[in-house]
Amino acid sequence: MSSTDHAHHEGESYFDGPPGVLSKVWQWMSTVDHKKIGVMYLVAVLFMFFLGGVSALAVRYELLDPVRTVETMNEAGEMIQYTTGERLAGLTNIMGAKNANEVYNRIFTLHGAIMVFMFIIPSIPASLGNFFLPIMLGAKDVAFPRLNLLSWYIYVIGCLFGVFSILLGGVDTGWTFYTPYSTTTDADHWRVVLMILAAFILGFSSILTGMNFVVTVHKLRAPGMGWFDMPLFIWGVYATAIIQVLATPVVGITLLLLVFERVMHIGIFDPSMGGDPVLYQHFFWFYSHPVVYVMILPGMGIVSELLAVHSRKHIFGYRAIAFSSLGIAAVSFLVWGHHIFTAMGELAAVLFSGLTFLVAIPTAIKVFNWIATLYKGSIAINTPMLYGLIFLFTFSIGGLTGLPLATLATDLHLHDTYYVVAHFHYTMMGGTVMAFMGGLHHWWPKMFGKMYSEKGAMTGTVLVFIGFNLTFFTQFFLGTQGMPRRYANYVDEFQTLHMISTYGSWILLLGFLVHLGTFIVSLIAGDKAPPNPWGGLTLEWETESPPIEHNFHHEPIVTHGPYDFDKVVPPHWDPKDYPLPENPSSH
Amino acid sequence: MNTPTLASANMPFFQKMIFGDHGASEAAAWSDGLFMMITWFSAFFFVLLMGLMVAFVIIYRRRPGVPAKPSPSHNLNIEILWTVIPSASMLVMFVLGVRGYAMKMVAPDAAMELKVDAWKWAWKVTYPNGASSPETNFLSFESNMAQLEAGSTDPWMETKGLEYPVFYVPEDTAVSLRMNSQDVIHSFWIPEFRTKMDVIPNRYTGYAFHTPKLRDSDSVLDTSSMMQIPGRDMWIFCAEYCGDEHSRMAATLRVVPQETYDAKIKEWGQDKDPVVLGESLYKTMCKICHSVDGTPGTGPTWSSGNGFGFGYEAALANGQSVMRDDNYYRESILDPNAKVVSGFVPSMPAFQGQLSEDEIHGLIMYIQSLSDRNPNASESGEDNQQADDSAGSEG
Amino acid sequence: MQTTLDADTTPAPAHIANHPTHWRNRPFAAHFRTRDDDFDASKFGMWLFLTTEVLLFAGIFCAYAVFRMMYPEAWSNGSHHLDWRFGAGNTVVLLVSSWTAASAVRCAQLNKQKWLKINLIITLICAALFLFIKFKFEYSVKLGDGKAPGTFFSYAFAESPYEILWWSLYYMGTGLHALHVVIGGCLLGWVLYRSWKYQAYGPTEYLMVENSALYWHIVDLIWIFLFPLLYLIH
Amino acid sequence: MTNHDTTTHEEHAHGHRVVSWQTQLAVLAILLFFTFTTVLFYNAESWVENAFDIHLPWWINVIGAMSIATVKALLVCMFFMGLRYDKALNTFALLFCLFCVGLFLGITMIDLETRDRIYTWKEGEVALGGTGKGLDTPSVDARFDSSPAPTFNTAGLGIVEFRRAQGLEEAGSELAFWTDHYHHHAEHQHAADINNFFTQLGYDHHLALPDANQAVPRIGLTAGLFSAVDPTETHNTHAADDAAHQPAAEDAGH
Repeated sequence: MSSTDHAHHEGESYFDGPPGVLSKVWQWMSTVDHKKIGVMYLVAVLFMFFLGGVSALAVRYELLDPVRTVETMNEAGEMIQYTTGERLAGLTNIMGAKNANEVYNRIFTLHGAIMVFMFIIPSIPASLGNFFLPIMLGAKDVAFPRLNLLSWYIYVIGCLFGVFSILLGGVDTGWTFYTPYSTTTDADHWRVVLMILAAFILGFSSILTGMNFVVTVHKLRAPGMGWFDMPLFIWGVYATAIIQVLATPVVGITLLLLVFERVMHIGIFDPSMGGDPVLYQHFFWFYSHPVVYVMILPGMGIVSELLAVHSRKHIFGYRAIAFSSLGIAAVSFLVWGHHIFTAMGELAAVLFSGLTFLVAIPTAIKVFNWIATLYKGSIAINTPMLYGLIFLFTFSIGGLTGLPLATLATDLHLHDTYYVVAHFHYTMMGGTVMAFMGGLHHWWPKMFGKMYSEKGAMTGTVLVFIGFNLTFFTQFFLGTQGMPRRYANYVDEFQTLHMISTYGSWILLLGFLVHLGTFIVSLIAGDKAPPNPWGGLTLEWETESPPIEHNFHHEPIVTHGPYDFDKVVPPHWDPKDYPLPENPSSH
Repeated sequence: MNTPTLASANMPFFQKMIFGDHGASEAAAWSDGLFMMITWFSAFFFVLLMGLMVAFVIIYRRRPGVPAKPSPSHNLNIEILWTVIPSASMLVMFVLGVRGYAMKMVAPDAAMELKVDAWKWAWKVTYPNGASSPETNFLSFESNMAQLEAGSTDPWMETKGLEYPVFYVPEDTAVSLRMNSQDVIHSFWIPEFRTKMDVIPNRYTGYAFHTPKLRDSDSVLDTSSMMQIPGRDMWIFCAEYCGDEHSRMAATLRVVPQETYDAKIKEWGQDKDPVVLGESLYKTMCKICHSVDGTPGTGPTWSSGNGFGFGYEAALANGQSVMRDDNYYRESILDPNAKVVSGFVPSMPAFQGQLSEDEIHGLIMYIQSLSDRNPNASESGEDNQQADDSAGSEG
Repeated sequence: MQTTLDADTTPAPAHIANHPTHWRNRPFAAHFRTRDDDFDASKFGMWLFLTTEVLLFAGIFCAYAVFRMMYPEAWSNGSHHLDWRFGAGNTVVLLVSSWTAASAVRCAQLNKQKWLKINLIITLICAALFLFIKFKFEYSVKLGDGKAPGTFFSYAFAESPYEILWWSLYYMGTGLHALHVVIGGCLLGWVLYRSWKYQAYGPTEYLMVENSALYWHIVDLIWIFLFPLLYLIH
Repeated sequence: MTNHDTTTHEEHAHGHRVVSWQTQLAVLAILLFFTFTTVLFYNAESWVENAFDIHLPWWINVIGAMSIATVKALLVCMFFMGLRYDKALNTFALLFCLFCVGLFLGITMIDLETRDRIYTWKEGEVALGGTGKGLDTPSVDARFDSSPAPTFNTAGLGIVEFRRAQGLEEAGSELAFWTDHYHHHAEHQHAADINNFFTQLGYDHHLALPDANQAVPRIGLTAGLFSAVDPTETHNTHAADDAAHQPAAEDAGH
């Protein structure tokens, strides 16, 4: 790529700020630097992941055993009644709930709302995307830096609305806010409205980020970088951004109508006034189905990077992967109806079933390409690569278990069961979160200039992998055997599987704690990271670790593709680490 | 205990692990077959891909000083191949899926139509002759293990809130459901028939199933006669999130021989003592929210004490108070939001058009029978007067 | 030809001409390579934002279409409560304002500072007129009759039980549109203020005028569809 | 300065086309003309139905109004918004967005339209609000009153029916209720007729045809839904209707 001469003047890294805590804080809060905003997003998003994770653990804890209310005779011959298994009952008064079931309902709603709206949608695009999209394009910043900061603030305000709603006791609507339940529940309180407004506001943040990225990709590519010289991460984020721009406004109007429905009963979604509750589901899923691709597409982009860089191999079928990203983005607008199979007309159900299968094709192509990329590579087993491989494993399961959900006959059985829960978590957690963790480890040295302990990170990774599969693989069986989702209580015969699932969630927690520890140790005592620890060829590896204020000392000029490992020696090449190809000119 | 079981023998190992039991109808078995087909297809590709991945990782692991060999970065033929194969297989799945969907959705002409009503949080099935099942089952989420833990030897240890209505259907009959909800969206799921459909407030939805022939081993306990009868129990669950007691919105579907079914339906159609009728309605429809022993629930308890119960003044949420008399209960059944008792959220659906006059009368009689101010009670007026005084001083 | 003739040849006072906000003194954003890149990027960004506006209103249009299909009689009854004359009048007002907004862009491109301001003022007057007609002759009269959305509804003579949905959608659609009129007015007002105070817009620096005008046009576009849907189709 | 100004502009005009004022004015004129056309079409249609007692199918009305609106929108996009002279990318963004709007509207309506394809009973309303009629506006205490909207108990009725019942109660009798209505609300109720160009020219031909398929509805189209009174069948109210109609038309006329 560009020639980065080492004789340049010493640049300051982006987080070298003015002395003094206050001025440093002010510098961060008022920054328009995409890197700082990316880090700010990362912190906020990880905090939300923590909140969502705590509620997930609470959900699993409640489900450790079924609720048993037993009335029986004690030794003294008196009738006594006792209840076991209501493990969250202690929170009833704290949350102002009516009973332990409502506590559970509120907590799973919080888990869903926080994880979807506040963690997973902004997770990769807004943190890693914000940080690396301009650098990988060779730009100084995103197209609209001030808008970028604004969207962070909007995100924080949205989160504050959500957290405020939680502090008021939380909502029990489910994250999907299905009417008429969501318009009638907790009629005594504003907190449902607050949570809906939180999602509404977060939508604005999402739209602005998406707009910013689309324009950046179109207008700010470095000289020499054509569309097909872009790293695949950029393609993923670009496809994501398109969906964010086009789908989010529809949920905006939906949530707005829902707020008005709640406060003044305008009746659009209210069957008692002639409205149609299934219309709400159409409105909601027109956004919320494309949004699952907002969640997964950047993850797919990251995995493309991880597999190529860590196996030092040109990605197999670059164009196929790039176009399948766009293909998934386009098809994502056609398939929302499969969330409503059990409520819609037969003709529309058949139509949507057929369209839903379309999504599987580009996804399958991607997986095949990733596996083929490994062929004849030089595969390093380190944490980012391991996460890449875990992604392939879990995401394949997630994708393949989607097939019976797209098939109408089997979906009628599996709809709204734990099978769906498991499928969703295998794609979202096994897909996006694994890719996010992989990307975080991959780019951690670049972002913070510190190496992390490989041993610690590997331990965490293995724990996360085991914990994740224990937690969620069992749920496939729960679903097929008859366990509906969103149940605070269940039939005894499901207890074994639920117990395994709950124990798995504890291992998962342990894994993430190990990761957290590794990162903290790395920030405090990590070795200084070289500019290019993995031998990557994309532009972010050509600048310092951490990058300087405007990313590059000179505007980079792109002369080769992002994955030409067999043609080009990576910048900052260390021969010990990276042997030359046998025949660099063979291609 | 005759908790419906989802397990049975004589199944292929994986299918048993996945579903626990055979689908109870032909359509269900067919969709199980389709599911297994898709699962084996998925498993094949999953194992293939993961095998390749692991093999590549091992074979091409990084060795110090050994660089990667150049290899092609794309191959059009292979890419076309792995686009066409999934596309073709998905077409097959789609077509088979639609066929199975039709089997589950379209009822034969001669199907028996059952009307299903749903509300927070109970099911009601109305039979063609207008009767509905008053029977409940000691179905519980509580197991023998829990009984043992409690040290009970009493097989009829009653557990709170764990009675569910039993809906009878004849064996080997096509049944079609016409469903409607009274409040929020519910979903009527019978796992053994492998199908569910949302129950929506403003329109009818429905599906069909063909009940299985009973096997020789199928035997259930008839709680009305306390006798083992031939029959097979299946769970009915609510699958669409509907609020606090969502996870307890269950019922039993009991497949019985035609003659048992006929006898039951005939019996339910006959007149009954109002209090007995009221009690059975209570158990099938009201118990999830209203207790009869004074324990707090979603709605006010019906037993007297602490200011509740028939004949006692109710403090309303709007600050007024009203005497709980026949008219009060009648209005509260038909239009629950008219008078909401202080401390409760207005969340009860209206039962206007849902209950016959006899049924409303039966419910009110039953409620009266629970009160120590029961006007129909045989005790002398003095006792009632005393009870009034004590209740008044407590309140 | 006319461009040079009409151009504002009067030199601006020194304190304006030397002000950093004056259009001649405005640099383009540093992370772009050229001023054109900056301009194109911003305009493309604006267009993306406009697509989100269209999709926002798509929800209203979809609900309209669905309920029109479900309750045709309620919809035809509802539309006959609206007087096409106010709708048509407002359409004319918005079309004229759209024209002046487009002219304002042209004036900025040609450095006709005076006409830029005049066009913007006419646009703003039209915005105010639109809102005045909307609130004075439509909303207040209808609300007075009790034809209000949701539980505010108190009109005793509705012909169909679903007319309440018509009114809800009428208020949601036109209300959301009126909100956009206000936002667009604020944007154009900001442009007018900066134009008045600093001559901030000229041939090389008219992006803000252009984008505000684009926003204003999308407000007009939505009204072009709302008008027949609410007032004419029955 | 002038020199500098001109050069800047010419350079600039090179990249960004300046639309001439003549074009802009012409576009405005065409837009206003189409606005007039669509209004004329609407009035002519109403008049034709009234005068000749023809039921025009509903789509004439829809197609007429929407196609004119589409042409107007196209003109605004091309000339006022400058898409004709702009980068194709912006047009593409708009078109792709409209494609999504089309999908959204189209497929949603496919579902809601075809619920009855296998069983007709799946289509309709069971009852307003389902069998429960659970309109949640109960009269409860302030703790439960989270909405600024009025809360009241509709006694199981929908709001529209409830308000009608209230109105009837206030008026005292059905006749008083309807007389009041035609005296005070005629101008709204008969907007289609009163505001018709042709009607004002003297072609008044009021029909009362309860037919849901006609393009122009009449009072009482869905009167059967209310038990109170059916004005299309009640002679009295017809008289009141006609009596109230004439002065109202004159009021609106001047």
